[in-house]
Amino acid sequence: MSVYFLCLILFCIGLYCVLRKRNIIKIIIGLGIIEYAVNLFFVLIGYRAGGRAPILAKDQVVLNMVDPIPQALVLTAIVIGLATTALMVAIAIRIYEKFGTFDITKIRKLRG
Amino acid sequence: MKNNKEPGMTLIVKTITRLTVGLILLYGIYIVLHGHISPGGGFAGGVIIALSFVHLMLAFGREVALRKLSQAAASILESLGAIMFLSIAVLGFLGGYFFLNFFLNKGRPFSLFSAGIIPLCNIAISLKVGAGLFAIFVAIVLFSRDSGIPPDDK
Amino acid sequence: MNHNLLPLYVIIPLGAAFLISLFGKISKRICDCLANLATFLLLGLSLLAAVYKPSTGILVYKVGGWIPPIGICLALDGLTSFMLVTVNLVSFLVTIYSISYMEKYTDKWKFYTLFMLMLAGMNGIIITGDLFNLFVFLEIASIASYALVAFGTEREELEASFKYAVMGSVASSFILLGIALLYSYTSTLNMADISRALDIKGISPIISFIAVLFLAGFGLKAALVPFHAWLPDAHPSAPAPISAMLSGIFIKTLGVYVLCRIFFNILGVSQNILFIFIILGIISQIVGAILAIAQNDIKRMFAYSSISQIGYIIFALGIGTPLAILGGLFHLFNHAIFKALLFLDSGAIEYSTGSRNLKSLGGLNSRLPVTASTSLIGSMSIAGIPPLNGFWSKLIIIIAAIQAGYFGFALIAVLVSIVTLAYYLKFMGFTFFGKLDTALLKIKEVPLSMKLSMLILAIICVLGGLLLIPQFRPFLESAANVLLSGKGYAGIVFGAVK
Amino acid sequence: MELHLLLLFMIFAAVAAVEIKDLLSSVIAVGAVGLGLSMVFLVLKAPDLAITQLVVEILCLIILIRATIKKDLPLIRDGRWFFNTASTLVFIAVFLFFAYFALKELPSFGYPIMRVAKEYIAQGLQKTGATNLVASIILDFRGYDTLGEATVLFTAVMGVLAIMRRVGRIK
Repeated sequence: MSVYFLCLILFCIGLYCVLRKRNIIKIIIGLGIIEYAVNLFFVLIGYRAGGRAPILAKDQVVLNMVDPIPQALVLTAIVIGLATTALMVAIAIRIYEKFGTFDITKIRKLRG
Repeated sequence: MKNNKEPGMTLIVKTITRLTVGLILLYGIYIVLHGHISPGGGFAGGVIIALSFVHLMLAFGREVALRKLSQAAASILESLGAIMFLSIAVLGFLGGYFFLNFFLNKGRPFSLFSAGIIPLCNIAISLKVGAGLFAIFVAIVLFSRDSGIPPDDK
Repeated sequence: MNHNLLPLYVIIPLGAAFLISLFGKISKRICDCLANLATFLLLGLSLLAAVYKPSTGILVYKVGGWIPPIGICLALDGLTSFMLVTVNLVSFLVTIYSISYMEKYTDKWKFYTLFMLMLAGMNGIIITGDLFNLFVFLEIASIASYALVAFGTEREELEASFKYAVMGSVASSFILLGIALLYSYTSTLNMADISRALDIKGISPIISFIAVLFLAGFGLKAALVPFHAWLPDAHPSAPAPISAMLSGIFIKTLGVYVLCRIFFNILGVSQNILFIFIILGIISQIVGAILAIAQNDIKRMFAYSSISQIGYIIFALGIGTPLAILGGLFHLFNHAIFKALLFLDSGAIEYSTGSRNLKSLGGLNSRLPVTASTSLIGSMSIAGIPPLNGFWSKLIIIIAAIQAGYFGFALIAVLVSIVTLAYYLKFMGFTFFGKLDTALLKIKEVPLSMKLSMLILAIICVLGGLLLIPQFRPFLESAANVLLSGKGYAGIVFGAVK
Repeated sequence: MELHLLLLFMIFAAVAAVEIKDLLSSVIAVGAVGLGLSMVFLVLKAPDLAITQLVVEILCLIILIRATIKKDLPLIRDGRWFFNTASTLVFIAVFLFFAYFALKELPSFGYPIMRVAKEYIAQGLQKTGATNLVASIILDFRGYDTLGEATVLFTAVMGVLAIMRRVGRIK
C-alpha cells in the first residue's frame, strides 16, 4: 500500500512538471516521469511476495511466480513511451529551429 | 567537435570503441536469439543493436557510421522487418487463425530452436527496432548538425 | 459474413502502410493507387459487415486460436459495424481527395504511410475486444495524428502539434493508469470478462476512481469542454484531408466510441454518470458555439463547431433513452459526413485562393461553383435545415430530451442550433457572396478528384435522412441496441465464443 | 525495504529533474530516475523489463541530450504564478486524496489475484514451447498486442522522418 502511494507521488511530480513548467524539454521530461510511474505501478500490482521471475528453469517445479502479464504489458508500454519521447524531441528540435527558444510563453508571443 | 579535419572524438575513445562495438553488436544478437529461453527478446536486442551503431556514430562521426548503414538502407530494413512480422502473423491463417503459432512441433524446450514462431518474431522485431531507432537518431542528429542548433557543447 | 474476415480490418491498412513505405518512394502514382485500393477494400468490407449481419448479432474472433480470457479476441457487433462504416466511408473519400490536394506538399509517401497507420489504429480500436489492445491501437492512431498535424512543418503547425502531443500523452497516461487499476482489481484484460468480474464484486469507490480516470483520458481525446484546449489549434493546422479525418471521425472513434463502450458495456452506467455526460455535453455545446462565432479563420471556426457538435452527441448519449441513443449515434454519423465535407471545402478554398481568412475572401460563388454549392449543403446540414440529414438527428435528440423531461436542456440545444446557423451564415456570406476581390479574379476550380469526393459527401448529406426509413433503420438500431443492452454485453460475447 | 529506498531515490531524482535550472543536469537527473526504475524492476523479479528499461533509457538519454542546449533558463514568474502553482498543487492533492481511498480497495501489495495468469504459468511451456513466460505471452498469447507495439515504433519513425523534412510545402 505505501509502495503504491509512493508510486503515485512520482506520478504527481511528473504531472506537476507538465502543468507548470514553461520549457519544452522540461515538459518532455515530465511526461517521461509520468510514464515511468505508470509502468512502475503496473509491475508493482503484479508482484507476488517471495515470488520467482517468470522464467522456467530445468528440473524445477513451478511454485510461486510473479504475475507475468503486467510484465508483458509494461514491455509494450516502455516501447510506446520511447516512441512518444522520440517524436516529441523531433518536434521540439523543429520548434527550436523555427522560434529560437524552448520557452512556450515566448513561443506564444512570437506566434502573435 | 574540436578539430574539423578529423570528425569524431579523441583517439582514446576511438580505440576503445573499435574494441567494444563488435562485442556490443554480438551481445545484441545473442539477446535476440535467446529471447524465448532467457530474459531479453526482440525489443531489448534491437535497441542494443541500434545502440552499437549509435556508439560508432558518436565516436567516429557520421560518415563512418553511415557507410556501414545508410539512412535509406535503415529505412528499407525497417519496412522489411515490419512486413516480415506481419507476414508471420498472417501465415497463422495456414492453421486457421490469425497469429497462430503454426509450428506443430514446438521443439525441445530450453534449446535454441524451439517455441515455433517466437524466435522468428524476435528476429523480425529486432530488425525493425534496430533499423528504426537508428533512423530516428540519424534524422535528429543530421538535422541539428546542419541547421545551426548547437548539437552538443564540449 | 465469415468471422475469418475480422482481422482484415487491421491487416489491410497495416500492410498498405508497410508497402507504401517500401515502394512509395519510387513514384507518387504507386502510393496513390495503394492507398486508394486499401481504403476501397476496407469500405467494401465494412459495408459487407453492415449488410450481412450474423444471426446472433455478434461475431467473435479468437486471435491465435486462444479462448478469450487467455488470448485477445476481436468482436464485431452492431455498434462496431456502424462505426466501421462511418470511419471507412470518410477515409475512402478523403484518400480520393488527397490525390490532388497533397501535391502541394513534399514527400507524399510519408503522408500516406502515416494516414494508413492512423486508419489502422482507428479500425483496431473499433474492432478489438481487449482493453489493453485498445490502448495500443489508440497510441498508434494518436502518434500518427501528432505527426500528421505537424506535416506542413511550419511554425504554427509545429506549435499546435506539440501542444496536442503533450495533452494526448497525458491522456494516454491516465488511461493506462486506469487500465492498471482495473487489471489489479479484476485480474483480466478482456472487456467482457472485466464486465463479468465487476458484476461479481459489486460497487466500490475504486470503480468511481477508474471512471474518473477514463473520463478525463477519453474526454481529452474527444475534446469535451474542460479538456478541449488542444483542438482549436491542432485541427486547423493539419492539411485539409487530415483536418477532415480528425474532426470527422478521429475524435469520435477515440473519444465517443470508447467512452460509450467502456461506460455502457463494461463499467455499467448509473444515473450519476449519465448526468455527468449531460452536463459535459451541454457545456461543450455552449462554449463551442460561442467561441466559433468570434473566429475569422475558416478552419478554426469549424474546429470550434466540432466541439459544439460533439457536445450534442454526448448530451444525447447521456439522456440514455432508446430514442436518444439512436439520435446520438445518427448525429455521430451525420457529423462525420458534414464536418468532413466542410473541412474538405475549406481545403479547396485554401487550395485555390491560398487564404482561409474570412476577411480577405468574398464572392467566390462565381469562381468556385462546386465548392460553393457543396459548402452550402454542408453548412445548412450542420445548422439543421430540413430536409438535410443534420435536421433529422437534431430533431430526434431534442424530442428525446423533451420526452425524458429535460426541457431546459432541450431549449439550450435549440438555441445552440440557431447560433450554429448564425456562424455558418457568416461563413457562407463572407466567403461565397459579396464582392469578388480583384486579386482573386484568376482563380480556377479545384481538380477533379477533389470535386468528386466533395460531391459524394454532399449527396450523402442530402440523402442521409433516408437512414431513418424502415429499410435502413436496422443499421442504426442494431448499434443503439448494443449500448442499450448494457452489461449484457459480457453474456453476448461469451455466448458467441462457444 | 530496498524497494522503499529505491522508490525514495527515484522521487528525489525526479524532484531534482523537475526543479534544476540547467537543462543538461535535468536530463541527467531523469536518467537517474530511469536507472532507479530499472533496478526496481530487478527487485520486483522482472529481468526482461530491467534489460529493456536500461537500454531504452540510454537511447532516450542520448536523444534528449542531443536536443538540449547549454543555456540557463530564465525563471518566469508572471503575475499569476502563485495562483497557478497553488491551483495545480490543490488539484494534485485532491487527486492523491481520492487515489488513497481507491488504492485501499486493491488487493494488498504482494498478493495479486492472478486468475488468468495461472493459466499462462500452467500451460505456457507446454502450449508454446518457450521457457521465458514473458516471451510466450508477448509473442504468442498476446502476439497481436506486439504487432501493435511494433507498429507504434514504426509510426514514430515515420513521424520523425516526416517532421524532419526540411521543406514542407511545394511553393
